[in-house]
Parts: sequence; C-alpha cells; structure tokens
Amino acid sequence: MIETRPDDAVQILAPDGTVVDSQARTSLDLGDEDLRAMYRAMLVTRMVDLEATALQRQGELAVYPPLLGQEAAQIGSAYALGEEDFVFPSYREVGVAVVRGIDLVEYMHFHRGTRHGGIADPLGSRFAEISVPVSSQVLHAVGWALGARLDRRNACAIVYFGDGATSQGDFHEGCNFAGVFGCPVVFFCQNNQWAISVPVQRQTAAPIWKKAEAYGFPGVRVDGNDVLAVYKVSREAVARAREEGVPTLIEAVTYRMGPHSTADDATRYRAREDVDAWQTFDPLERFRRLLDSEGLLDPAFVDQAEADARAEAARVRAGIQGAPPRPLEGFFDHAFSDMPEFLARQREEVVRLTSEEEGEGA
Amino acid sequence: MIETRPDDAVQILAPDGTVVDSQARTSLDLGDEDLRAMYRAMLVTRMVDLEATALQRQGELAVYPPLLGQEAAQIGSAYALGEEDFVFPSYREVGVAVVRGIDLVEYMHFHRGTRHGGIADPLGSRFAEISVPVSSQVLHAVGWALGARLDRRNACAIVYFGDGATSQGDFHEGCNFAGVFGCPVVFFCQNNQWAISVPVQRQTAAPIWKKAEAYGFPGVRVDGNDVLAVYKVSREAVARAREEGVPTLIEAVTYRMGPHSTADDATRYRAREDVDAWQTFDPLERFRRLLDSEGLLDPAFVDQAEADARAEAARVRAGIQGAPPRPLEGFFDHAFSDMPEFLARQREEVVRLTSEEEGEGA
Amino acid sequence: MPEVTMVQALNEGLRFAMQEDDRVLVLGEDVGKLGGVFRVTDRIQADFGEERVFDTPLAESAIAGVSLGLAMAGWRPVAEMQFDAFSYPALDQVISHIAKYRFRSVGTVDPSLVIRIPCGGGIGAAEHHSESPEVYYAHTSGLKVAIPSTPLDAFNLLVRSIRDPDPVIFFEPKSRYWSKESGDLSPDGLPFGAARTVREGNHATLVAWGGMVARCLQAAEAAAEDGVELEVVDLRTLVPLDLEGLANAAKKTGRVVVVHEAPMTAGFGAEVVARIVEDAFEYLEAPVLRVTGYDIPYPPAKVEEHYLPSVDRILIALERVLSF
Amino acid sequence: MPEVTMVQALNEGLRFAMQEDDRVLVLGEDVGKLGGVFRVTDRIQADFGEERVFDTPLAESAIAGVSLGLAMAGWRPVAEMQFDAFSYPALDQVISHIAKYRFRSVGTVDPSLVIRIPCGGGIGAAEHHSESPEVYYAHTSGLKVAIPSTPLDAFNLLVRSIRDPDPVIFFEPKSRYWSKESGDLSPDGLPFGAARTVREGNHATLVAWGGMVARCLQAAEAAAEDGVELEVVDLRTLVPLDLEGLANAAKKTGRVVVVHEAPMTAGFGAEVVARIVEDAFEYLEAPVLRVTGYDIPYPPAKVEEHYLPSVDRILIALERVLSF
Ligand SMILES: Cc1ncc(C[n+]2csc(CCOP(=O)(O)OP(=O)(O)O)c2C)c(N)n1
Ligand SMILES: Cc1ncc(C[n+]2csc(CCOP(=O)(O)OP(=O)(O)O)c2C)c(N)n1
Ligand SMILES: [Mg+2]
Ligand SMILES: [Mg+2]
Repeated sequence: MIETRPDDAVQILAPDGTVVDSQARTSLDLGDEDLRAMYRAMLVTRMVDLEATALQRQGELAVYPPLLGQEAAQIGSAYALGEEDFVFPSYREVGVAVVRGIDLVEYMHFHRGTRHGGIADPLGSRFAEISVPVSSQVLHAVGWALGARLDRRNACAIVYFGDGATSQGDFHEGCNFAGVFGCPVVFFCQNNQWAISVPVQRQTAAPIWKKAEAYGFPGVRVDGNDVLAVYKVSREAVARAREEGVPTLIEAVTYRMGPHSTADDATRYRAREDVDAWQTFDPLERFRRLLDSEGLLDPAFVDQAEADARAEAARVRAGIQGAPPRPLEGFFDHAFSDMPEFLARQREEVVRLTSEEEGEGA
Repeated sequence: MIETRPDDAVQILAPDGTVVDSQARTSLDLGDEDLRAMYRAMLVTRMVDLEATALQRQGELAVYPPLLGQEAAQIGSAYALGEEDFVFPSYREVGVAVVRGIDLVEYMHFHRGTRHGGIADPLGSRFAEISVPVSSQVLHAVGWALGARLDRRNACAIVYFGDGATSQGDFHEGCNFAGVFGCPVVFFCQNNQWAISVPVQRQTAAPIWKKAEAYGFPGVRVDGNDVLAVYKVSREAVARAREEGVPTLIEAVTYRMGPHSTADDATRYRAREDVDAWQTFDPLERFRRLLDSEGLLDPAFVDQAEADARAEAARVRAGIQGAPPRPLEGFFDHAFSDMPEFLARQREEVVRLTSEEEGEGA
Repeated sequence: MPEVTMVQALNEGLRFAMQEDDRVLVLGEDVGKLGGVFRVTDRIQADFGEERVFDTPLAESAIAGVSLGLAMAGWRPVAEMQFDAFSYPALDQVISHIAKYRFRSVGTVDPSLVIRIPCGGGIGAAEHHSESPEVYYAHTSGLKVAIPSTPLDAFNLLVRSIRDPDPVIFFEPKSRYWSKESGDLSPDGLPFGAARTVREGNHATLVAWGGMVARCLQAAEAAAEDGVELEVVDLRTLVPLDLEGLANAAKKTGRVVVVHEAPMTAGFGAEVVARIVEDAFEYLEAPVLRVTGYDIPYPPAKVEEHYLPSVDRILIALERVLSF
Repeated sequence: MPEVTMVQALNEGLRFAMQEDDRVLVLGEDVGKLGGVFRVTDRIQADFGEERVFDTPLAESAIAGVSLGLAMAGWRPVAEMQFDAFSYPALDQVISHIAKYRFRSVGTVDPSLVIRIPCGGGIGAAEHHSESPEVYYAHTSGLKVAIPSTPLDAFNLLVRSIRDPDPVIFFEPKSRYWSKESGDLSPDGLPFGAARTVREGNHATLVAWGGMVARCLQAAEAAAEDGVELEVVDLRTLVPLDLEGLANAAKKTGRVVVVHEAPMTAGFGAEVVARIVEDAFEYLEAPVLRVTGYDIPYPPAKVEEHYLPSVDRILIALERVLSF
C-alpha cells in the first residue's frame, strides 16, 4: 500500500521548542537518556563541524563542507538506526558519523587530503566510505539492502544525499530498483535548499518527497530541523524497510547555513537575509528549549555535554593537525588484491625516488 | 497546475469499436477524411511491418523489431502533431514514420545494416535518427524543445520510448529537466508490457503515468489500442506543450504482439495464451468497426486503402531487396566535418583495398 | 573429448562458480527466463533459483552500482551488460566506484564482482552492438580486464574472474561465441597476466586478443603458404598485462604487428606497442605496426568486413614489417 | 601587453564567441550567478542574460544529451562539466550520440557543441577532482579533443572549438588556470591538429599537453643547466593529432619522452609512442619512453606530487633515453 502524506512536513516541535504534536511526542520510544544523548550528539556535531571549518581556515584541511544547520536531520535519522543497519553517506554527514561512533580523526583525513573515503573500517562500522560523485552512493545502498534481504538479515540500509542529488539518474535507478525488489532501504534526502549555487526550485519542479510516487513506495516530508520529527519518520521508515521490505523516501527540509564548502563564496548567489531568516529555525536551539521545558537540562549534564563536545573537537584537532601524509608507496598495495608486475615496477620506482629524496633531505 | 487522472486509462472506443465516451468522441477535431487517413496509416503500418518481418525472414533485413499491435498508439499520437513538431523515435516507430511521411526504404536500410539512423534528412523531416540506446533519445527531445522555446517557436518535441525505458537514468534526467525549464515536450511511453523478456511488473513498482508526479507535470494513462483516445490525449499534450510550456507524460497501454525483434524467441518467457488474449484488443479491428459503424468504410475507400498499403509494402520490398552496401570509404566523410590527416590515411587504405578487391573480382 | 561452444563454456563456467560458491549471483537484463540474448545464462535461473539469478530493470548504472552494494554485503555478483555499447551508462559507477573502492577503503572492502560484456563485431549486428570498448576499462586503474579467445579459456578465465577478489571486466567476443573447441572444462588453465602463444613462428609476431586471435591464426596460415612462419600471441588479459611474455615474443622475432577491432587511436594496441618499445627496443628490426578498426564510429554491418582487420590487411602490415 | 590568467582567457573566449554568434549558449552546474567553481563563466550570465547562460539541474548525462538536442535545434551549446570525474555520467551520451550523430545522419546534422572539462591534478583537490580522462574521449571516434597549455592558446582553441561544426571535448588543465601570459587574445592562433614547439633543442624531445607542458619546460631548464638541450612539443589537440609534427619532432632528436598525468596503461602517451614508432622508427636512437601518473587511482592530494610526473622523473627517463 502506498502511503501518501500531506504536502506539509511532519513536525513535532515548533521552532520555539514547544510541542505541536503532543501525541506524536509521547508516542516516541525515547527515554530521557536518549534525548540527552541526542542533544549531546548534536552538540558534538556542531562543535566538530565548526572546528573543521576552523582547521580548514588554518590550512590543516584542504577543504571542508560544513553541515551547520543540518544537525537535527542527521542526528534524528541516525539515532533511528540499529547496529546492524548500514549507512551510505555523501560528503556532509559528520553528524551521522558522530552517532555511529565513526573515528572522526580518520574521517578528517579525507578532508585533509591524506586518505580517500575517510572511514577506517566500513564493513565493521557499517558506514560506507564518503561518496563524492553526487547520488552515486544511492545504488550501493540499494545493492547492500538487496544483499541483506537475500541473507534474510533483519537490517536495512540508509542512504544520505541532497536535494541536488535527486536530479541524477542514479537516484532514479536506485529508487526504482528498490521498489521492484522490495529492498530494505531508506532514502534520506537532506533538502538544504541549495546544490552549491542552485536553489531547489531550479533543481526540480516537484516536491522531493512526492518523487516516491514514481517508485511505488511511501514518501514523506519532515521538518528537518526538528530532531524528534526526523527521528519519528526515520524510525517508521526503518521499521517498514526491515519488516516489510518497503523503502521510504524521506525529504528532510532544512537549510545549509554555511557555504557549500570552505572553498565556496555563497555571497555570490544568496542574500544574507535568507540565511538569517533560517537562524530562527536553528535545530540545536529548538531541541535545547524542549529539553529545558522537560527539565532535562540540569547544569551538570549541560556542562558535561559541552565539555564532551569541546573535547571531541579538540581530539579531532590534535589528531589531524600537522598529520603527515601517508607515503604514496602504501597506496599501491590497495589498487588490487595482489601486486601485478606492471604495478610492482611502478611501486619500486616510487620507493626508490622517495628514499632518494629522504636521503637528500637528511 | 498539476492535473492528475484516475488510474484507469482514457478510452473512447471499447475493444469492440463502440463508443464508450461519446462526449469525447464528438469533441475531437477530426473530420471523416482524418479518420480515413488515420485508418489508412494504420493499414500501411501494419502491412509494412509485416513485410519487414518477412524481409528479415528472407535475409533481406538483418533484424527487425515489429510494432505489431502498437499501431493505434503510434498513429494516434503522430496524427496529433503539427508539421513543425519534432519526433524523437526509438527503434520501433515505423507507424510514426508512416504518418510523418518518412521514406521507409531509407528507414529499412537501418535494419538491413546498410546505414545507421535510417532517417535521410532528420532536420528537414523533423524526425530524428533511430535511437537504439534505450531512453537516450529522451534528452535530445528535451534539448530540442528547450531550443524551440528559446526561439519562441510554436512547436513541440515528442519522444517515443518503451516501458523498460522508464527505468533508465536518462528518462528521469530528461523529465526533470523539462519540468524545471518548462520545455515543450511530450513524453510518449508505449507500455507494451515487455522489455524483451522482462514484464513491466518487474520493471517498476508504480504505474508509469504516475511518474509524472515526480516532475511536476501531468501524467496520463490512455488505452494505447484506442487510436482516438491516444489522439485525444496527445492533442491535449501537444497543446499544453506548445502553449503553456508544460510537458506531459503519456502512458499508452498496449501490447507487443510479436517478438521483441526477429532475433527473439518470445516463447521462452511468455505464454501463447497471454498473447492470444490481446488479440481481442487489436487496434486496427477496433478502429475498423468504428469507421464501419460511422459509415466511412465504403468499398472504394477500403479497396484503395488496402491497395495503398500493399503498394507501400511492395515499394519498401523493391527498394530494399538486394540493395548493395554503401561503400565504407563514403562513411569516412561523415566522421567529422573535415578530413583530418590521420583519417585521410585510413580512408586511402580503404579505397586502395576495395579497388584492389574489385580488381580481383573483375 | 566433448566439444563446446564458447557460449556453452561460459554457461558451464557460471554454473561451476555458482556451485563452488553459494555467494555467487547472476544479474542483468534478460538473464533469467530468456537466458540472455546469447543464451549464456540459459536455464541457470531454472537451476539455481530466482534469488541467485535475476532480471534487473533496464538500467545499466544500477546494475553496476547495485552489484557493488551486493559485494559490500558479501555477495559475489556476476553482472551482464547486454551489449558492448550498453555498458556505457554504467561507466561512472565502474570508474568512480567499482575500480576505486578497494583503494578508497585502504583494502578493507573487496569489490569482488564481475561485469560480463559481449563485445566486438563481425556478427552483422545493428548500431551499438559491435563495439570494442576495452580501452575505457583497461585505462581505468583498479580494474582487471579479461578477454578469452577460445571456449576452454573462456571457462577458465570466467571462473578465475569470479573467484578474484578484484573487480573484473570480462569481455566476451561475440564473433567467437559459436566457435567450438574440444577438451575438458577446467579452471586450472593459465592465470591472469599470462599471455599464450597460440602458434609458434620465427619470422614475425602477431599480438591479439578476443575475436582477433582467430583472424591472426588465419593470417598466419595464409603467410605459411608463402613460407612465412608467424608467431601468434593471445594476450588473454589486458590488465594485468603479461609484460615479460610480450617482450619475449617481440624479442624472438624482432617484428611485431598488433591487431585489434577497436579504432586505432588510443586503442589498446598503442599500449602494446609502447610496452614492446620500452622493454624490447634493441631487438626490434622494424616498427611495431597496428592493424585495427578505423577511426570512425563502427559502420553499418554490411560493410563491417572492410572495417575490421582482415587477413589481407594483416598481411600488408606484415609485408612492411618483414621488408624493413 | 595585458597579462591574463587562463581562467580570464577562457572567460574572454566565451564572451568573444557569444558576441560573434548569438546562437552560442552556456550551460552547466553553477555556471550562472556563481560563475562556475573556477569563475570561468564569471559574470557571463549577468552580461548575456539568463536565456543564453543557465544553470542546469545536477545531472551530467542531461547536460550532454540536452546539449545535443539544442544543437539539433540550431543552437551552439558550450556545456561545462564541473570536474573531470563528473564527466563520467555523461559518457554514454557522449560516446553513443554526440560522437556519432554526424556519422549516423550521414552528415545532415552538425552536432556542433563543446563540452568543457576542467582536468588534471596538482591543485590539492579531493578525490574525483584531479583526474585526466582524455583517453576515454580521444579513443572515441567522432570527437575532437583539445587541451591548451597556456592562456592565449586557451582563448584561441576555445573560440575555435565553439566555431567547429564537430563536437569538441575541451579540457582545461586546472593546474594552469592561474598561470599568466601576456599578449593579445586572438582566435587566429594555431588551428586544431597543429602541435607547437614551445622550446627548441637538439638532444631529445619531450612531448606533452595541458598541465604537463609547463612541467616539461621546467625539466628542460634543469637539463639545460647540464648542457642538455631539450625540444618541448605541446600537442594542443589530441584529436586530430599532428602526425607530421610529431614525426618531425621525433626525427629531429631521435630520442623522445612523452609526459602525461593520466595513468600509464593505455594512456594517450601510448598513442604518441605508437605513432612515432610507425612514422619515424628509422630515426629513433632510443626507445620512446613515457613518464606518467601511476596505474593506481589518483591518490590523496597530499601525495599527489609524488604521483604526478616530476622534473626528477622526467630527467631520469631522459637519462635512459640519452644514454641509449
Ligand atoms: C556527479 C557529480 N557532479 C557534480 C559534482 C560537484 N558537486 C559537488 S556537491 C554538488 C552539489 C550537491 O548538492 P546537493 O545534492 O543538494 O547536496 P548538498 O551539497 O547540498 O549537501 C555538486 C554539484 C559532484 N560531486 N558529483
Ligand atoms: C541502454 C540499453 N540497454 C540495453 C539495450 C538492449 N535492449 C534493446 S531493446 C530492450 C528492451 C526495451 O524495452 P522497452 O523500453 O519496453 O521498449 P520495447 O522494446 O518494448 O519497445 C533492451 C534491453 C539497449 N538497446 N540499450
Ligand atoms: Mg543541497
Ligand atoms: Mg516495452
């Protein structure tokens, strides 16, 4: 059965943190510790994200795409996953990585230009390598989900992508494939309103959540800055995927508060006021107010959460700052599972040249 | 405004030729001569199609994909076009070619393996070359339509493709692009239930016409074996495209009565009975009965139409039978607009070798 | 000794691999009930079930990308592209992900999958059905590229490809699909990276792969009538390339002609020339020449015989090489 | 004489072409208000309007396929692919249609369009942003392939590409985007198919294109300090290739090294070797060698300097060639 939703987004919390849907609020399977953990994860994400931008400004990272403003979308959805579920990120999912316990130092090596992918152990941590070609990871998620279904595993895949990604052929082919095969997968679109300089209105003429109609599975639009609403729809989608093999397309409406990446100059294409207007919808502040009103923000917790966030940001800085490149020769070992002759020759040359260089340097 | 339609298809004629929607019937801007011309075009198409299959069996064509059963979908839609409109076919659109006055001898050279593309003068005849890579031509239609819009021409593009084609990324990218730019284009899907051996149920989990929802323009399902209904929805779509810059996705539900191509053995994947069941829905017979009931089938016309159809089939046969290959050297002249040195060298070799061969033969 | 066609050998190869490893899957367009347009997967779905052998929607990028996802879930997909030119929509997934996933993941993920691509011309097919796109793949670091020229080696290489932890692009020369060979089907033939001397000769060497190996053998027979003894080398895998075997073959005769169906410009023949020049220059008595498809799009079938390297064209190149 | 960067020269080239022909359009991702991520289209939308310069949805296959449709409607689209590796989703449209439409239509349709692709490494960019995919295009019959190495030639070649009735893949070496040159911007420079000798020398010849021309000049200067005079040839267009110029350059010194960023295996360097061997074999004093990117996926930026051909690596190859 195809479930359709009204065109307005699912919301539990108003921008000021008050509960607009108390039935939904109370029906959530989240205890106080969960709420605090989510808040903490949002804080850590915010701090690490800001630290990464700072690290880039200081030349420690080559480039960094901030997720500022998208914390609720990422933490809410990631929190809805089980350990067995597999995350397929794009390049902006530090918040998801935080929830999944991914080593953020190794992650930042991607942005430093010292490794590709950024994820030390994708299969073990059930978190795929960072995927840069827009939308391409959608197909990997569908394939993994099909594999899980064939193994009758009680697990699903979730794939993250942006509003711009929905224009790509791979998005379509993946959704269609998942619909036909009943793959346990959640298509999680962070509609942050922009694909670099292109606003979503120039990206597509239909609401993103509605695209699910084309594939015979449910689509839902959610307030992406409302962490509880995101959690709720994600949780439902995960259950539908695992239990019924029904995919869901979630459109989390949010906003990219920062530039596309540290290399971008957003003033060229959007007005300061547009960004400012979204300041009111800050997802952290909204959630903080809820927690406050629910009496969960005792000073001890707040201090601890902030200290944790600062500590993690500091750990990332310490781990990445001045980190030396990994020698090129090592990369040769992972082009193939073996070392064919033609490559061995080249590797030898690299070893020879770099050792000469070191020799000279010494 | 997005127009949605009920899930059942638009129909004017019942399979037995009786009018089920008399209001729609009378509202059509088709005079008696139009109806006769359409019937004649369907007959010509049927005869040429059968002749092509016969020619293939006799070794005169390399391979041929019959359109048997899809005549109403093709003639109804093509008849809705104006002279300025541009057709982007796949490889199964002989019926459309008939309506557009395309030289069918040259067309059959494609299937003989003596030329690519099959259309002698695509720009002049406003009929693009045959496109084999499934769905790829969708983008060309959108691009042409955008060009027409930029020129403020009162013309639209129509692109033909199959049910299987809707799974391709290019279909999606084209529809999405057209939605954003308001391109005057009609996406005409002949859902003939099969993509070679894959039934449409394994191709996608949603009704094809509904995919339009993903792009913000109307989708409509029509009985593809009802030439008047196809004409009606196509006419509306063409008007919407030309006048409002609103694309339409038309799903014409029909059936591929023959094999995928003469090289295909359809008994491997579908039951004889399934095909037989569709015999009842034969589009020619249905239309014939309507014309009969409307008193348009005087013997003189019927004889003439049948004679015309036989004559055209005979002309195709005479034109293609034993037609010699066109010399390879000539093809070199159309790789580029000029003849770069590296290619001239190769062309010379070809000329030398083939003249030697001829010399030997003499 | 039973006689098998290449199509049968490939079918048996798939069955062998599926039997020895129940993680092997077969997917693609029309690979199920139809058994593939060339019947390479004939009755495999009937015998191994619809979970392990399935038709996909008509979307090559999905076929490739989903295969990678399946590999990440521990399966070993063998995907079919229906024809050479229909592998192009999947190039992005192949180049940007399949070829790079091991590298990107620092060796923690095996993108172990096979993409089968019927290739080449000579069978009278329509536009887009006769191309030889091996260079697109061979130039892409991280892919292995195999292309058998005989039924027995097709079996051997296919089983090896499926067992390989690396992604393998497996080309099947359509013009050899119905060629026959007798012998036992076994995966214990030559490994990847080992060229095979299919004919010994002292006067000059022909290097080829896939469909052109047979053509070179024809040329060698024609030459033999004039007392010219040609060595014919079948590369079998383009990546890894048998550098030593290639150099030795060149050194033996000092005169080499490379033959392939793809257009000349930046075809894999150029790589063969470059390797020979690098590794055996002092032994060369003549320029290494190429006899290839011409640098135009593949022409209509009725003239393909003039487009593809013919025995005549090979002999003409040999004349130049021998008279140098 | 005004000094311009390559980015500025390209921007001026687009403006020049748009002014002389009002059918020229510019499309791509972020080419409008943003002016492209490298600012090549800076303020062109502001100056030529939103009908002639527009941002597309994020879909490269569409960008290519729609461009062909626009060409069929009589427009002359200049499409931008944001980075090298993001041109891959468009390969099917490029190979199966754009390269073949003139051929297929027996010369009745001009698929006159340009696809601009920033290419190459050396700028510290992330994965997928530093590739050199020229071979995929150069091997595809029906495409012309241009790749300037200096600002003035960038202007000249871009205007010529836009005027060309054939589809042109126009590579822009990112590492040279901010290089400067003084002189007048003019489309009356060398045509397609003419290599340019950028440095004269008698001892050996370096052949390169795009970003590696500058590297070769550095190597030539280093060599000159040791009294070795190198000729440096910039190919400028890979298709058509200047066969005569290449052969002459090889004949002059008899010792040639080809340098490119792309991986070695089946890179365009192999074609250069093969052509020289075919056309100038008797003049060769030494094997023609290649100094290239290695046969692994492009590595992380922090080690790219060891991956790309360095002056040292070029000099080492030269030593081998000179001492032969
Ligand atoms: C296939 C491809 N084309 C172009 C790019 C360059 N690019 C990187 S991010 C981006 C915009 C993506 O927008 P969206 O999908 O909305 O995600 P967001 O960046 O907003 O999170 C573009 C065009 C790319 N990475 N991949
Ligand atoms: C990109 C691509 N992949 C595969 C093929 C091989 N092929 C030719 S027709 C066809 C089925 C097409 O089905 P559909 O779109 O329903 O059109 P129909 O043939 O039924 O008219 C396939 C798989 C192709 N031509 N192009
Ligand atoms: Mg976005
Ligand atoms: Mg069909």
